[in-house]
Amino acid sequence: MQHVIVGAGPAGVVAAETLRKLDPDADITIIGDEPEPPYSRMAIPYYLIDNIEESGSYLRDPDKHFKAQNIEVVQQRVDKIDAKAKKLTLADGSSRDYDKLLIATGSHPISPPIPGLDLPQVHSCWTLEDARNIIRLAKSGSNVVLIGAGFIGCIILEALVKRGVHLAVVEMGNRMVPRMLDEKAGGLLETWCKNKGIDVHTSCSVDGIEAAADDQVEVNLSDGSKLSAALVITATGVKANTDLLEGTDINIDQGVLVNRRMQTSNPDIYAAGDVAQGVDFSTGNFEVQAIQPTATDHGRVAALNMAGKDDEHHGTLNMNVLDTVGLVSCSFGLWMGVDGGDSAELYNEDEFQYINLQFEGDHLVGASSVGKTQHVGVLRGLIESKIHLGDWKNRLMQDPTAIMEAYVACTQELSYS
Amino acid sequence: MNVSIEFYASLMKYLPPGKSRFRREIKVDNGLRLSRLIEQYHISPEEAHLVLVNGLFVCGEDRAERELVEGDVISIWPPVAGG
Amino acid sequence: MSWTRKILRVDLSKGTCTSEPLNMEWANQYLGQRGLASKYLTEEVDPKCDALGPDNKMIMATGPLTGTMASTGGRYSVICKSPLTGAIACSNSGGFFGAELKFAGWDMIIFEGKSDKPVYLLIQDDKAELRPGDGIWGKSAWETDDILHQTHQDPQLRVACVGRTAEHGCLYSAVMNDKHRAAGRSGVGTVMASKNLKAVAVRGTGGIGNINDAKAFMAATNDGKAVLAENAVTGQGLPAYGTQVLMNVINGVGALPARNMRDVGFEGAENISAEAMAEPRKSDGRPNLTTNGACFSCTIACGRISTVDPTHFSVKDKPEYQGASGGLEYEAAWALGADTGVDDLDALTYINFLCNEDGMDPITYGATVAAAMEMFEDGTITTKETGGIELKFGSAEAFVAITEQFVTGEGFAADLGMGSKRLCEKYGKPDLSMTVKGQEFPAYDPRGIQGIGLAYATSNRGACHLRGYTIASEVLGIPVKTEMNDTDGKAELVKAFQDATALVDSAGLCVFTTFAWGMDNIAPQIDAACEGDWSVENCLETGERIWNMERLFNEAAGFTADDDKLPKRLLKEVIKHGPTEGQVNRLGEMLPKYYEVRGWTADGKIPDETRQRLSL
Amino acid sequence: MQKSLNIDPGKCTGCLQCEMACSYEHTGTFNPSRSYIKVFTFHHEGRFAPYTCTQCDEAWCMRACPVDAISVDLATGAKVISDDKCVGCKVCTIACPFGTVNYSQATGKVVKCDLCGGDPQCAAACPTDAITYVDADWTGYDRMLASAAKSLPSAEATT
Repeated sequence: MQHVIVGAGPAGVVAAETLRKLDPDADITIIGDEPEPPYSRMAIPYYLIDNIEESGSYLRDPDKHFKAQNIEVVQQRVDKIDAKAKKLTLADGSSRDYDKLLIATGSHPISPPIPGLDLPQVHSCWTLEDARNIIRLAKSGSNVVLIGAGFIGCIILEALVKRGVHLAVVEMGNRMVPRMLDEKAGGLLETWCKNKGIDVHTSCSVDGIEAAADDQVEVNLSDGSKLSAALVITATGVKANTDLLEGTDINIDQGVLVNRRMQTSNPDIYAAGDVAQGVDFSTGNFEVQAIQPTATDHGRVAALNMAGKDDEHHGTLNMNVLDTVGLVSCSFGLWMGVDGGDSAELYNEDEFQYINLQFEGDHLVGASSVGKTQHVGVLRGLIESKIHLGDWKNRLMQDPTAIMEAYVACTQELSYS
Repeated sequence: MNVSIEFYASLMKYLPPGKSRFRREIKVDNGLRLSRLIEQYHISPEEAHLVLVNGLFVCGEDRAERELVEGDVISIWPPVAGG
Repeated sequence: MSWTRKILRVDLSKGTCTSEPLNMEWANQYLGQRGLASKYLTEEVDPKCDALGPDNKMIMATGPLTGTMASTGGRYSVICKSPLTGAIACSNSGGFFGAELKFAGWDMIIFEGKSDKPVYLLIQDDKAELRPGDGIWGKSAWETDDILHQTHQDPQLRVACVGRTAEHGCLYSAVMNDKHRAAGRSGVGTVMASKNLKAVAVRGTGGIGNINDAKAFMAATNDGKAVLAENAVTGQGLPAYGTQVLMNVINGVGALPARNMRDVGFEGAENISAEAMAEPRKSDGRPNLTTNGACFSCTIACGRISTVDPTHFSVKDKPEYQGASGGLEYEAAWALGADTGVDDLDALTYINFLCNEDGMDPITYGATVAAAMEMFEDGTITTKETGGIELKFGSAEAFVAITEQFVTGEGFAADLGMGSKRLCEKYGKPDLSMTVKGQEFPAYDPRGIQGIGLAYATSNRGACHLRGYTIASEVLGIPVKTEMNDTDGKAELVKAFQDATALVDSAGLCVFTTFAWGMDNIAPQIDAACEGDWSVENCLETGERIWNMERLFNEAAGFTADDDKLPKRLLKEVIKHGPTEGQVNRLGEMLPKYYEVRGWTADGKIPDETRQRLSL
Repeated sequence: MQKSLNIDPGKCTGCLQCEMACSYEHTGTFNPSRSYIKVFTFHHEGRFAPYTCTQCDEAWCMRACPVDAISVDLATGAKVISDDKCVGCKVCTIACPFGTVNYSQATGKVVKCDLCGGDPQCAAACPTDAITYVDADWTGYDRMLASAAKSLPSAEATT
């Protein structure tokens, strides 16, 4: 059996490992186009503040792990897929046959339509190579403008602050991380960032970037302000890397369309991770989530099916955890709530604390929090297990911080022996 | 002769069936010694920590000598304390 | 060393919170908690000051073993001048608040002055600040606890606060912590409220890592825990039956006072006993006792967690009182029950809940209601004063009604809130107040048990069993049995218990450990935790030093040997029946001997040589 | 035979000896806020429930970790965090549906139960045997796994 995985991110690596567990004799190959061992983007912020070496971002020990697992890792770009012949053509002209193919090519940052993005002071923050450029330009005392206060933008805020730059953030939405947090929570993040000396512009866009003297650029904002910067970082969202499949008959929407087995419209080709438009646990719709836990879930489910186990995925829960200059926030599932559902929240502006729970009937369907680090995972447990909370729903309506108590009470026998 | 026994706390399990919470009226041989009565109910010397006859404390050494008389009320507690 | 070496000083007049180093010289002389805080109080407060004025201070203090793995090492005390007695007040509480304060990095908090508006103190590790208390003033202690948890969104926040009775000026209000633990006696909560301080909320994440000899400490505390586990009282009796097991014992030996100590022996005792608490009831098949619960670090776990019968008249229409909460402990069960003649377990449990919720000392409250009942029965007090309530001995309905009125501060509450001494004086019957130095007795009649009478009479905070629990010896045979009705040797016994208890209270430990532990179990734990010499001898001398220091405070406050006395009833009115029939307390036979073994003068003064011996 | 922590909430008195033992073992301080086992109090019911990682086979935390910082201790079966590798990204804290992997402000890393290398101190300190360390095929462990599996449909997929 020949399993070929295109993409060396978390989805690809977990898929390869799962395949190995299920089939000790299969040929398994990961083909990645970045000139690095498989690494994790989640680690980049920590690399930016010198907390870790580059090697600290590696998904697995590159020298030992893949060899020990008998997984071949190839650093090449894949140019073409011949789905009929079940053959890949690589950039160096060589080719690979496969029995089952997994597309785990991830996503790439979107460049917004802003004049001046091609200036050498402008970078995205997506790859290790981007990180190296940021380190080079984000010197202590220099001015840096970050375009986009989404998830990716926010996770590198702390790194930039710690590097000692003067930081301005420009976000088109009316709050920070608008696709992850509601107005109250996003507002807390904004105040927090401002207190830390970050110049935050929300409901604001960048009209253009122009070269200026001394290797600086000038960033013109829609609110009329002009910011001088040595470095501009764009973090305005990502898009699935579906190019490879253009021209095949595989169905593509926002990402590669897959069924609950992570199978594309071609039964021998699967897709996983940021590139895949898989089933969402909460809505049952097929969506691109582009988050780390979903990537690993996808990788596992795809591998199960590639190895012949018939495993239908119940869907991945959209969730995020974010550390914004020391303020931890997270959100799960339908954090914005559902029609006819109940919600409970506690909000303490002074202490930067927030918790919001969203119910449908007596089960939890979404949640978000700010300033909490303990037991937050149980929100996933409560949502994904669809636990009937019974009386505990009323208690959570009164005190939404009692999430762990609710979970323990609903799952453990609290009787006496 | 007739005496009453009262077993409290964890010693309640040694009481013969009856209605009252702690107290049983029982018949015993005339001249029965206190320590013998305690043995008859399988209460160990460690368990019979506080022993009163008619509300008066009888220490461990005196129990073997103490003869019960008609109408005595014998109350027994395991080691307990409070405050 | 185990002390954090840091004191938080809160000036409520100025609204400031400042950190200062712990006086280590004093710490080495007075250990911590009761002893050390009393030292600060005696140095900083004029004993003649108005207890409810801004010149009184209130200290919340932990011991060096508070917050450690030493069994029961979770206690703190509240120290101030008492508004009930005018003497030194030191009330000890378990729960989780004390340990949390230590984890936040503080040995003690000294509150001084008075805030002009209601406030609460928020401590988050080394950050401490006063916050506006508008949202919690006027709320019960339970509501306050809930509101602060919700405001700060932290389930781990620990709260000590006062209920509504303290705000209304009840002179025996407690500081409540963790909802149902109390620094209960002598009105320390009233002092807190007088400063417009509603609550202290604390969260500590630093922990305790500065044990002097950590390895020796773990060995000593493990040995201590093994002793507690193997001892029949602390290993089995207390967890299973709690302190309430004493109800039948003390009744059985003829020393259970009843009906304002007019009688000895209570016919309803068994209905409100530990055994009754464990019996399934008819309505729902569940017992009153839900489980036993522990305070922080305690491997005994004597605490009662109870529910009231949901069909009982007191809670039938009140679902908020149908859940579990802190149940009856012996002293509360006696004062609320036998002393008022009420043997309705559910009514007493409910009233106990209300005592916890609004923070009144159930001993003094029960005894004060009992005094009122005696005056109601003799016609001194009528339904005119009680707002129509037939306040008769034995009436659960009347007791529930008057308590519900009391917590709101309405009706007869102002009179009952004075405590029995002032109440009986007000109505011209001063002899009906069963108090020493103005504080009500606990549940052991000194006519039946001689030594405890001496302990009551000489207690530095007024009548109290926890200042020298000679019951352990006189009734329970711990460590050795002494005769209840003997006066010989009782002076020495009382002194030994008083000094040892002062030391245990100052370490951060619970006095209940002493049912199993001797000083040779306790001293090694302190010695491993703290720098300095904490041998058995030094521990006992420290206890004696503390006792004498407290006495000196009272002396300066105006107390004399004339205050080391018992009410006439206990000296003159004989017990009418039962095994102790014909007895009175023979305090006169014991008191001179007590002064002598203490090294005091015949009129109860502490002479220079005794002061020098104890470095006072 | 691998062993596991077995928790009987009915025996717990809420004394927190387990939390102190855990924090002492892992941080050298008595510090419940840094304990990996947590006792939950149910005041209204009069119940206490110690709770910590069940070392589930599914190991959601381990799979979600982007930098391979969580591995299996082959001797005990514990999923163990390597402080050297953990970058503190917190993805595992939202991935663990039991809420038993937590971020520690004190260290900037995540923390979880590691079974103390085979001698769990919480069990050793528990005065009432509410926490015991027993053979993994003991019924309590099965029950706990079953409850996890039941609550999370895909839990058994790779086991």
